Amino acid sequence: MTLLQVRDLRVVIAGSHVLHGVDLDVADTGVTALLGRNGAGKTSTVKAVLGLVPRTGSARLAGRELTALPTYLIVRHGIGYVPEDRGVFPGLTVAQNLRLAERDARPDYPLVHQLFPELKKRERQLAGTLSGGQQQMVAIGRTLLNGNRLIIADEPTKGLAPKVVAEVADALARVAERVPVLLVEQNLALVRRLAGPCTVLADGRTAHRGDTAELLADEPAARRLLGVGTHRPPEGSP
Amino acid sequence: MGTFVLLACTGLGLGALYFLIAAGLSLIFGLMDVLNLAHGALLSVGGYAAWWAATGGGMSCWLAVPFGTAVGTLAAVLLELALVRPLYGRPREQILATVGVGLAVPALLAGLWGADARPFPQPAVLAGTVRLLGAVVPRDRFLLIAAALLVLLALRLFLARTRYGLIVRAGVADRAMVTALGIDVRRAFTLVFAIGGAAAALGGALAGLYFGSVSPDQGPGLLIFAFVVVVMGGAGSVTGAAVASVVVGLVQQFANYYSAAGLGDLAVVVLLAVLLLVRPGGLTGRLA
Amino acid sequence: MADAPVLRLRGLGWAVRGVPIVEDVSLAVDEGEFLAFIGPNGAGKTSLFNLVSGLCPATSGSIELDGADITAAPVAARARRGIGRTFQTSSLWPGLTVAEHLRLAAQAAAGTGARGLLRRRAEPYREQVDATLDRTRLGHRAEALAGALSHGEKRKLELAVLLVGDPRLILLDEPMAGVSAEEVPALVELIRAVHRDQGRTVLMVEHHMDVLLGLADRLAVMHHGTLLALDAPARLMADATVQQAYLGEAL
Amino acid sequence: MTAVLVGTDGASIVRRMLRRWPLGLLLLLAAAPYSALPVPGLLDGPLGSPGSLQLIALCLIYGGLATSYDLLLGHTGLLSFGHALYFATGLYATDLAMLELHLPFAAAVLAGIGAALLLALLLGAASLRVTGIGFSMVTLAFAQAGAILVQRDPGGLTGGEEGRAVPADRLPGALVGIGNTANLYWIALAYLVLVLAVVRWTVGSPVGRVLAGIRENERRVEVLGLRPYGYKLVAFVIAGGLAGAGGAVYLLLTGGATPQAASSDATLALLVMVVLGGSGTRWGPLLGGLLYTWAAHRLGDLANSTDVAGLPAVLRVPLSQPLFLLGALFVAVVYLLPGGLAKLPARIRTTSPLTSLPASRSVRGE
Amino acid sequence: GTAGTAGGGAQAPVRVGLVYSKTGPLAAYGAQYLEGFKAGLDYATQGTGAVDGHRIEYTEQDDAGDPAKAVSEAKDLIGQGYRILAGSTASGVALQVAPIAAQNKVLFISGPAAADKLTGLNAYTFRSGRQSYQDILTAASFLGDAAGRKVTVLAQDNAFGQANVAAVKAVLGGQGASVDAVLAPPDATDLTPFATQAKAARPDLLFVAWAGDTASALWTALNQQDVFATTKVVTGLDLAASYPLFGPAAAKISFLDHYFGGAAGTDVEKAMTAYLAKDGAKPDIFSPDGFTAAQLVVHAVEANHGSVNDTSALAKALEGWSFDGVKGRLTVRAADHALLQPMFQVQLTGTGAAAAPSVLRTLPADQVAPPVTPIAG
Ligand SMILES: Nc1ncnc2c1ncn2[C@@H]1O[C@H](COP(=O)(O)OP(=O)(O)OP(=O)(O)O)[C@@H](O)[C@H]1O
Ligand SMILES: Nc1ncnc2c1ncn2[C@@H]1O[C@H](COP(=O)(O)OP(=O)(O)OP(=O)(O)O)[C@@H](O)[C@H]1O
Ligand SMILES: [Mg+2]
Ligand SMILES: [Mg+2]
Repeated sequence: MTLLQVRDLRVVIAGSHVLHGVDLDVADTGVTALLGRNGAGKTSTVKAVLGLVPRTGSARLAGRELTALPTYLIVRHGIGYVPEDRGVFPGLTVAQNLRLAERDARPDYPLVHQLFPELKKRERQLAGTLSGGQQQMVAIGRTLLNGNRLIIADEPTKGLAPKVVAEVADALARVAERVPVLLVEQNLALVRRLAGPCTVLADGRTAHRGDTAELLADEPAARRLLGVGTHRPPEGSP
Repeated sequence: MGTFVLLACTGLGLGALYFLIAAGLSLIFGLMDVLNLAHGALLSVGGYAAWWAATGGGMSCWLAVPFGTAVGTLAAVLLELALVRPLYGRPREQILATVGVGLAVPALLAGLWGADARPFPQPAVLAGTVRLLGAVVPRDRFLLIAAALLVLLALRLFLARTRYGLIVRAGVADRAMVTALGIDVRRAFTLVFAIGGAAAALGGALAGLYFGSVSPDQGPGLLIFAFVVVVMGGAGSVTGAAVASVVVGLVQQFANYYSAAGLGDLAVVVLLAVLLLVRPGGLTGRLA
Repeated sequence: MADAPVLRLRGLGWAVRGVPIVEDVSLAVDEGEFLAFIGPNGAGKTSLFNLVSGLCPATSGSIELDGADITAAPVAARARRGIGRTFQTSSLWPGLTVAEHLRLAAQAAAGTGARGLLRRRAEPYREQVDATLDRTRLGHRAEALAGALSHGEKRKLELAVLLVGDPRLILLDEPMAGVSAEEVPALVELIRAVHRDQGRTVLMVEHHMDVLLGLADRLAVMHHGTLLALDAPARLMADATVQQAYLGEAL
Repeated sequence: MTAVLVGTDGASIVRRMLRRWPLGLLLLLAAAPYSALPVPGLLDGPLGSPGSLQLIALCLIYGGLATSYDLLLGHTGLLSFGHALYFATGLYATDLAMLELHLPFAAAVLAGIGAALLLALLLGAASLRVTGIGFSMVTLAFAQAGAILVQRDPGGLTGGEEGRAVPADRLPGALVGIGNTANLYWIALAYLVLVLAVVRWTVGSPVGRVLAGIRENERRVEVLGLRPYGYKLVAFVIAGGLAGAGGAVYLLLTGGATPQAASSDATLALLVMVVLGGSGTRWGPLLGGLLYTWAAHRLGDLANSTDVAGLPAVLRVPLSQPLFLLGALFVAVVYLLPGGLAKLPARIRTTSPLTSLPASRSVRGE
Repeated sequence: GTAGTAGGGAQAPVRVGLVYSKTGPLAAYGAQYLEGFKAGLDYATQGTGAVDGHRIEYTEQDDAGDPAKAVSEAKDLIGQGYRILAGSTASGVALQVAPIAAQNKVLFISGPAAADKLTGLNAYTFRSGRQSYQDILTAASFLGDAAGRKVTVLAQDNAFGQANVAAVKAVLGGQGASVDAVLAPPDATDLTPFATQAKAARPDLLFVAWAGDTASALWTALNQQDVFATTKVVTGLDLAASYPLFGPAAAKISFLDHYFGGAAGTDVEKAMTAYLAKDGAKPDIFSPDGFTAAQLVVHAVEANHGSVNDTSALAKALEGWSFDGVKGRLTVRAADHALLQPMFQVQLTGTGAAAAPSVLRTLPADQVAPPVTPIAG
């Protein structure tokens, strides 16, 4: 039922409390959304699950406790991660960036190149010179190379042109048929289209858990939790 | 003609020595971004271990040099695990710690075997000279050149055939992200550091052969030129370092011989300054 | 509005090792105008901004600011002439606090220069800084180090650094990317105020169409480094090519 | 400027005290020559004895030099490998102005500082054209060229590896002889105060704010309309001039110019001092300079002490090498005091329950 | 020792400060110096360690070869009331400490430092070792009649090397030889070209003045380029540990020598060797320097009846003093404080660890006396 179960996750960075107890369940199918305002703690939650920041509490992937493991072992359990700041290596070429991400014996380059033909074309270009959107493609492409059990995408469509957003949304939808996805996203239209369950964070805590469609339909709740009305497509979220 | 050939051959030999010393430095500095000021100490460890094996341990020279390399590699691994590993991403403190090791190890060697140079036994095969186009060239220069070529080839293969070069370079730029790709960065760093250390120790052992002696501050003394070579070649580019070594060796040898006051060293540093001012990326153009 | 355009590009181009990235872009922007750029990823929008702000050297064509040729002027000189920009990937001073960012930007705008060596670092910029912090809703993070901000906060700081210097020609590169839906309207209002009330000229790249539609006087569509079209938003939105090349079936 | 501490009452008292302590310490230091306080272990003789004053004065000079170096390293983010060159320039130029040009002492000092400033201006202007490690290496190249020249004794000027002793007859009488060590000590102290003041002022001035910006992200500073090159050059020349002044004081103290001052090891030593104490902090480089110099001089005594001689060989061999002790000290500091000596109070404070430091606040000098 | 003067704590002790290289690159020299000093003190005080009831106490300070450190240590000692300093393993140290001593009117007896400049430097500075000039004169003795002969100096381009070149020019040039020099940069690592240069100069005598880590490489290069076949090669013999560094060339070199264990054959040397043997040490090149320093100290104190307050009286007592030292008859020349002493021509037999020196000829002190450089000021 739940693939990833997070309980009472807490993060303290350099003396400041960033997370005060986050609970989160990621279903073993489809897309689970993680929502919240800027600074609510979404990225920190994701990083804590991956062991990229010091944390306490529990995070279980298919029943296996992750918090005792170093990041690389957590990831080897089959997690694909699209970081918020894209995390491409500017000094390496596109091909090298992808090569680094290879974990499986037979990485699925056809899928990546089909979705982002641009990356095939720019194989030898230094990733640092890519446009913002192209870098985002590298970041997403990396997770698609390997057969993963879970994909965590932190604002994957940020900076992508509308047409590509639509394509990525399609791709995520397709991927989610096989692999569950934890999606952090500000683009509520996209969330509405993809996500089943959702968790909303506020001030480093879980503020709400439920069904995405229900939340977005519940005008007062959405306004309280996300600060936006939902009766019309919110301004700024195409 | 004879003089020219002699200068060219010995210049190449010197370049080979510089490359042997610089190769490890280039790897560690260029890929890992660690300004390893303990590199000289690794050289000394390699040199002394080989010397000890050849004199006290009774090994033949052909065994002593690999033995020295092995000991130096071990020392590099220990150094990385104990000292450098906790300090990635803290370059200033890396400098402090590696300077510390760079001071302590030669001092320790001086304490153990005295501050003076110790003769390094030379196998008879290497002791002689070769007549070449009117020049009398010492044989050991050719050994150095061969060793340098081998090291160059090995490093290039290592970087081309494995992902380690990529991992370490990426790890320097964003360590967390590399681990988030499921890669054990720490192991890759240790491995690359060990390879750099092995190259250094080999350089140290062969330097003992070259100088005919080992002394505690031989390693640190050669380090400046190794740094020059690394920077000239463009950090992280092993081939660049090889080219730069040859350039530096030749320039130094010719300038020493032909300029009135033997200005080889000065010529090299001036060359470095000019090169960097004109091409900040070094010979290979990779941003240093 | 003034007679000479604030910014005029003539046949502007930039090529890297022979590969054109921006090609033959010509346009003129009038004082107080709001010009928005759209186009697929990699179309060259950011590169065009880099050319105008001087971070990339033009390989062909010319750039004029208020009628003066600035094609070869260095970055800093252009900034002193009133060009301000934000970066698509936040570019900040990670070890400085949010407030210190704004003080530095305000000081740079005041043009203290080397004479600053003889002065104490008084706080003549206090009001300016506080006001900007309020406008960008960063007041509560004033003493935080930029390196410790969340992504959205960094985007706002990026904008604040620009605004505190009050440049005449503003280049905004995807200012809304990553800002939470809740705060977008306020920021849109802020940009609108800078444009309408302070009369600043604004060039802005943004993928969020509805943000642009409320703000832009004209819309420029870039594609493969060239300027594909330049027209009023309503007319362009109806254009089939634009639809196909850029918007697709928008979400 | 210090954004430390929180607004509790106790803390504000601490803050007020913290603000005054440098003045008190300065007075104490100034009075040291009058004191016969024995400081066993730390110093050989009593505090006011010439030997102790000489050592403390050396420590003060290096504290000042490290502080001047940190204007580049910690405050501007420039890793120069050639700072010793300007120190050596001040040292040799002052000495040579007296020896060769027969200038009186005061004029010679001015000439020495002037030479250092000029050289820093010229070489800084060239080396600042490249950035990053390239800059470090160009400065290293220049410094190395300087060191080679000094070693080669061009025209018999520098005396090669033997150096040149200062002509005692050209010095004011009050600066010659053991009995006047206190005067030299005060000069060293004055030098240190001067360096601290100049560096503090620079860092605290609007220019210092730009330097901090350059340290953090140079490109971004340019986009604001500031030319980093000019600001960096200002920092470089100020630091070089201060180092040159240090050279002149050092000349007085050691009675001669020797090539050790110009070696690349000397720059490395400055770098180590700064990191030891804490780069970018107000007092760190000073503390690092003090500790380093003291250790470099006193560890010899420890290494040669009879206690060490009595140890079994495994311990005796390493412990009888002062450089081993020094190296081990560096390694120990990296581990025990990350961030340097200057971070120690902050570390103690964060671990004490009274005042937990909000992470968002800067603990650096700024 | 006799019971009467022993237990000499009765009178105020005489304190001597030894500032020398206990550690650092010259530590081996320093150790020899110290052992020699102890032996000399024992010898000169007939085992009592005291003069006229004044115990002679010495304090060791390590300069690690760094002049700045040496100056600090010297000032410290002077500040503590020391009136006699000795030591200085390195020339750089000696040249910086000597002026400090003079400024404070303290007796300074320089050690192994060979710089000629120390001679006649000031009224308070003496030396207990030999100086470069004496080396050169010894080297010259290999040439016999110098007139019309060609001499080449192969040296490092540093103060030590340049001083040697200057001295050879002065000595042998003065005797009518034509002198030129091949100077190699001090940090040069490949010395083959300099060996060929030296060979190409085809001198009658090649004088090699070399110090440091590259010595072994230099001798290998000279041997490989077969310089010995055409030229007589002279160099200074260093400490015993360095003998193997000459490699197979060892037997082909003519050595000038300051001292090696057993070179002199004097009674004083036997006394020193015996004392050192008790400490488990062997006499080596700089043992006499320490020994002589102790002799000078004891003599100066003796002459002033144990008082060291008037340092110019101490100096006066030394000037012109002639005595039996380890190397034979030694004289402190009054005019410039040069230490006139015999020198040795030496050859090495055997190579590697088996290399052993033997004296070819002992040159009397006056034959190798440096020219007088009157004391300035
Ligand atoms: N390294 C850090 N040090 C101190 N505080 C931090 C650090 N990283 C994040 N924070 C703080 O933790 C809080 C949560 O940050 P986080 O990045 O998780 O937010 P977010 O929900 O992802 O926001 P956004 O939508 O802007 O990306 C923010 O207030 C941020 O300032
Ligand atoms: N140094 C370079 N070498 C090769 N190609 C480059 C270089 N710099 C930029 N490019 C290419 O130029 C194109 C323009 O990039 P630019 O960043 O201007 O795009 P953009 O329109 O801002 O896209 P986005 O909306 O994704 O930010 C991209 O395809 C990029 O890969
Ligand atoms: Mg986030
Ligand atoms: Mg862009």
